[in-house]
Amino acid sequence: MKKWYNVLAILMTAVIMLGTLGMACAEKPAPPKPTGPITINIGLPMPLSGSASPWGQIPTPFREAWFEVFNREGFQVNGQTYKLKLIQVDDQNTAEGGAAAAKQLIYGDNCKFIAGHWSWNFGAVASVTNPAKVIFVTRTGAPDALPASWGGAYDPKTMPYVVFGTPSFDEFVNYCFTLRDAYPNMKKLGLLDCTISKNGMGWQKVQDTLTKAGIPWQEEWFTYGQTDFAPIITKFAEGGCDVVLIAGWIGEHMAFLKQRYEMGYKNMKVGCSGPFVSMDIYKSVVGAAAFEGAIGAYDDNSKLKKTIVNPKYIAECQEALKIAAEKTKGPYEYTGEIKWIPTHPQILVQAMQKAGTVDDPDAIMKAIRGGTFDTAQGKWTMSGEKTYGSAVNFGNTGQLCIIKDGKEVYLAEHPMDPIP
Amino acid sequence: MPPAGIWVDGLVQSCIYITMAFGMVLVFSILGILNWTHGQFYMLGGFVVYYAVTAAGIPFPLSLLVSGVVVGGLGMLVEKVVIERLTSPGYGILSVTAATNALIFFFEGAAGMGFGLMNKGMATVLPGVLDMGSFSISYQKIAVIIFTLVVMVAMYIVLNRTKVGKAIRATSQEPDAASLYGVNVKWVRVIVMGIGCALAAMAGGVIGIVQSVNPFMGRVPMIMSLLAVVIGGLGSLTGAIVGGIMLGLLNSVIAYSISYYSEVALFMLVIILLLIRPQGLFGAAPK
Amino acid sequence: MIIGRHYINEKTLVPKVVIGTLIMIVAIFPVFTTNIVTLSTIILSGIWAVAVMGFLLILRTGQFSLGQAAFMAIGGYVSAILTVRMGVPYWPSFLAAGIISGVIAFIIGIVVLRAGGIYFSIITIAFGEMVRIVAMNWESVTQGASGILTRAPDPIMMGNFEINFAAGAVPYYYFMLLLVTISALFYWQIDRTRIGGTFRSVAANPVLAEHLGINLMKYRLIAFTAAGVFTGLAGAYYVTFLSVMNPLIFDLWKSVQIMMMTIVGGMGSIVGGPIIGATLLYTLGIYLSRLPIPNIQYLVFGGVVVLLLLVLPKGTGLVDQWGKLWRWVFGEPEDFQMPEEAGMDEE
Amino acid sequence: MPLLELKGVTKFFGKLAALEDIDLQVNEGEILGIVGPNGSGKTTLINLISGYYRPTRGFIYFDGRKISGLRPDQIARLGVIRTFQSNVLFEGASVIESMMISSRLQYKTDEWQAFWETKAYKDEHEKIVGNALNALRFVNIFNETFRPAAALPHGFQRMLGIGVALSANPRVLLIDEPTTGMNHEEAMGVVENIRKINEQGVTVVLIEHNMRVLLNIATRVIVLNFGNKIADGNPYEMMSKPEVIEAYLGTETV
Repeated sequence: MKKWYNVLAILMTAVIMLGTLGMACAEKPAPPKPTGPITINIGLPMPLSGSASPWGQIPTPFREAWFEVFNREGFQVNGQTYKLKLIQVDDQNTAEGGAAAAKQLIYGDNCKFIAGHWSWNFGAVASVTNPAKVIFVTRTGAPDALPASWGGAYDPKTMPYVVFGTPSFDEFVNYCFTLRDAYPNMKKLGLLDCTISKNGMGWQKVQDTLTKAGIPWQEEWFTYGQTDFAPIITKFAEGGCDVVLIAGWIGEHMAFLKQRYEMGYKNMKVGCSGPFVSMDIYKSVVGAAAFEGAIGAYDDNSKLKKTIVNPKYIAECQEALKIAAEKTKGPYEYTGEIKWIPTHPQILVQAMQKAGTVDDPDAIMKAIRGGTFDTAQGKWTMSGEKTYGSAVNFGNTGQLCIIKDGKEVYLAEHPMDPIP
Repeated sequence: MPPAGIWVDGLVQSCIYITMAFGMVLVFSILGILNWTHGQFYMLGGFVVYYAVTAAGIPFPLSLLVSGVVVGGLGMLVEKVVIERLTSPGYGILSVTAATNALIFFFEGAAGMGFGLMNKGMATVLPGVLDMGSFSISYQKIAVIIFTLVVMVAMYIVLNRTKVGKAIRATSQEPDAASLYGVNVKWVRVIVMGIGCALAAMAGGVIGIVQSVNPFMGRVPMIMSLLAVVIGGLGSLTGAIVGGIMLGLLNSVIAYSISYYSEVALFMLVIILLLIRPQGLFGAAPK
Repeated sequence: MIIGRHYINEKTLVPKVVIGTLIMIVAIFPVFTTNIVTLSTIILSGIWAVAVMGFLLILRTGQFSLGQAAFMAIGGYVSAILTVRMGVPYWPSFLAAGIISGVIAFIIGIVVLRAGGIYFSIITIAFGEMVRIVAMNWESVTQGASGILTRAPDPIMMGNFEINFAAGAVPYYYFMLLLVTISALFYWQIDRTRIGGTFRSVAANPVLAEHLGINLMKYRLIAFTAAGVFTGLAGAYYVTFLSVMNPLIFDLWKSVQIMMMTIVGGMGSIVGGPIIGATLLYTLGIYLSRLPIPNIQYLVFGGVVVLLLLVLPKGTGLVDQWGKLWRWVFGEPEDFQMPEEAGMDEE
Repeated sequence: MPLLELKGVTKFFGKLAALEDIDLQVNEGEILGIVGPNGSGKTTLINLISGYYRPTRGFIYFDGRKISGLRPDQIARLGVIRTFQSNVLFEGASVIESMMISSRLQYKTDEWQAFWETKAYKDEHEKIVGNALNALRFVNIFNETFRPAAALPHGFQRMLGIGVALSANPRVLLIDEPTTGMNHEEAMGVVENIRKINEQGVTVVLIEHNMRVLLNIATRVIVLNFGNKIADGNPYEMMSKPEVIEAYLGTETV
């Protein structure tokens, strides 16, 4: 007799457990329509753990601060006031992490929009957001996210709800030009990137553009996870490069800086197409002496000289930087995020206002395509009004800074010529 | 013919591999297991040195010893609590392999939560560069080389001159006989585990000044020194030295000549070697 | 040692009622919820379970493979390249993934299994790294780290009823059930028939087994190849569901994760263990990765596995403990009846 | 012609010779005893025949066919089965399971039929289980059939070892020190079983440290010392040979 009670008990528990699991994950019922400002969720899959976590964690205070500042008045769409809410989820910088994060954001926290970052999990995230008709503004450029060499693996019609960022190769070229402006009489420009981002097309484009512009260049490759750059440095030195530009790999940038100093090439300028993720880390890893002459992307819009930026936005960013500094209790000098988190929401918000709706993704996309937006990095005109859903390019400025006695100093700036 | 700079660089690499490989070989020859967690002890050592130097302000060579002691003690603890039980008869090789593999992630997680995930560096220790004309080498790299030489000599003395060393050698050759001659095999195992982990830790500390310290720094060196051990032959110290030097030099020389295919070439080399001579260059033939 | 001394024999131990009910619950699970987060968690853990079974089968022959994720990678790449690049229909290329990964397993096995024991583990690790590096650098075929966007399976027409995989996660869920069932039946059959016995003997005492006329190499190779086939299929389906394939998906950490799932599930039963282990660990991982504490996932995984190894009795896993629970619930199974010959001379 | 023949077999371990060119013949149906003090190379001899080692020089023929250089499993399939000194069989296996493992050589059906459990396989399986049980009965441990092998007392384990070897239907059975660590009665029991086995037509090569055991059953005895064959013939005249006594005086403590 007793046995069957036990059987029953176990079955019950099993059912209950499954039920609770379902409950836990089932989407929450939509809240009753509130009077006053309505909150719109923007999801952000970010690497918060694992080896890429600095990218996710260092900018976080600024992001939150900026949303705080922005939400003070929020924005209006036909009379109704809206506020934005940022929801970050760890994607561990892997494909399945990205997919899981996107699912969580869309179906768990019902986000209306996703702002993403890397190309490594782009595909996974996009293939979750796109069927769900959730607009996904990525900072990844179409060519490097969806290689065209794949015989049309990227068909715009399959991904109408994705807004691409600047193709990193165009950005890279732009930084080369910036360097040329900074050092008109440099002997040779060394280009260094990881083999894993070695897509035939993109690099072909870089090489052609540089050759056309008459910049002498030499390219080398390092493997993923390589810590020892002596061979590459030697080759650059033999090739006579006095300026080197590394595609945005921070760890490798640091190792390269330190090792080139130790191998006695003190005045080889080493640039990186990414911002200095943290001065402290650089100083502690590279060492003050070797840090001199390091070049990095510089997205502090208050320092822009050629590009005109809406002073309101500059004020917002400065304000946010201040708040971030208070939050982290110390100097907060990471300005790299200004290129991304203010601009993505700004594009979305202005698109919503143009479209006059917050719920209709098609209308919003229609507004985004080919539209011009006033962002924290100047006026950006989107491509893709002709070809339905084609890559959207942020024509953002290439702005570089160089380290002079431990401080970031404005080096040069080169507005990106719009990409056809 | 690659320039001198490449060779020096390769040498520095090999030094780290050798120091780690020593620990691994010792542990293998006494405990009869591969300590897959070796790389994480290396990582912990790096952190200990980092905090000893920056937070506590202990001079660098001393803090190396500190890390050796601390992490060595941790290693002993692991041996006593986990490995000793899992290598007792009745458990398969699976259990201990699984446990050490799991410890990898345990320690990485702990380090990540404790010390944060950012890179940490000690470039301020021994800055400066020694210019040798055709190439130049930083004092930090010189320190690495000196450190390795010291370790080698110390190992030689410990193994051949001291009582502990004799016990260790006896145990590695004839465990049963050794226990008959009054060697407490259990303690020898614990001590050896301690020494092995201490070596790994000091290697990690010394790399902290050349590169940077972060919770995941242990993985690649672990694989590389594992390959070094395998090339040299499990359980042979000479083999560890030779394997380490081969790997380090090959790595940078190949990288110099056929840029980024060096990794592929290395793994190919090792696999082929293993298939021709499974016991490695200096290993004793099986059976 | 790990040769299934503590079996739970589903036949005698668990009344058909419970098994039936559980199967029912699993079969109609989408009725409870069609939430994509939940379903995808279950789907992926099911796929992992298949891989874990393969690992466990190899383990039955006493070999410890740390390169299983590499076979998933091979399967994934084969299906992705065939469908996306060569425009082969999905289902043929799905099968091709299994076959090719099996063939590769066979070839690698011939070479690698000669060096048994610890060398086997090392070489399989090296093999896994090789696959990753090649996938990274062989741009023209694998498209490097930016990876390949895989295609959804072609819809299956049943009469006028169409199973359309674009519709959502439910079709994926049911196909996952199919995959798990088939491979589970296969592995279970191998494990309980003569071959399984031979595997155990090879693991338990290779020297004696060889002197009793058992060709060690042959049986190790059988296990390795069979595991290769199903692991390849699992990998192919995994990347199909993820809809992207790149070299970073199946790294060493995944191989170790497979091993951890085996431990958590227990080595007693080749079907129950992997399914339970994979589901528990994968679900746990998903929830942990949502906590704000970075890296807690690693800590917990590692800690749990080590603790289980220390706490549980020698060579047993969770499943075997659950076997005890079942006995407590349903009473002891009836004893084994002696065959007739046994009865003959009792005088 | 002899069933099993060694021609000038030599085995070196590094520098030192464990066996130096041994010639010996084993005739069909006899019980050949091999004695010698410790380290005289008895076990090495068995390891060479069973293929565990490869001879440094010389050849081994079984039934007119050269078997030196084959793998152990190939040799076993020809019908040359050996037992081991240690009691360890298959860890975790019960008595009957161990027997079934060694009964594998009796199966005609291939792995596929076993996998699908065809009719043919099932019938064959029934039959072979029967044989295994009979073999257990034969070595008098039938009542232990379902106990884990490791739980058996020492004497039973030795018998199980022999039973396991027996169920791999051998033509030549190489038994390595079956009576070590037994008192006299147990030893005699083992001897009885060996004789019964031999009566079934199985040729037996019996490695033994203890001369008295051999006196009872061996039809012929070979004495090894320091890897050399020093005597060959009838066990009783062995005892009188001076070199044998001399070889034993050091070790045989009676």
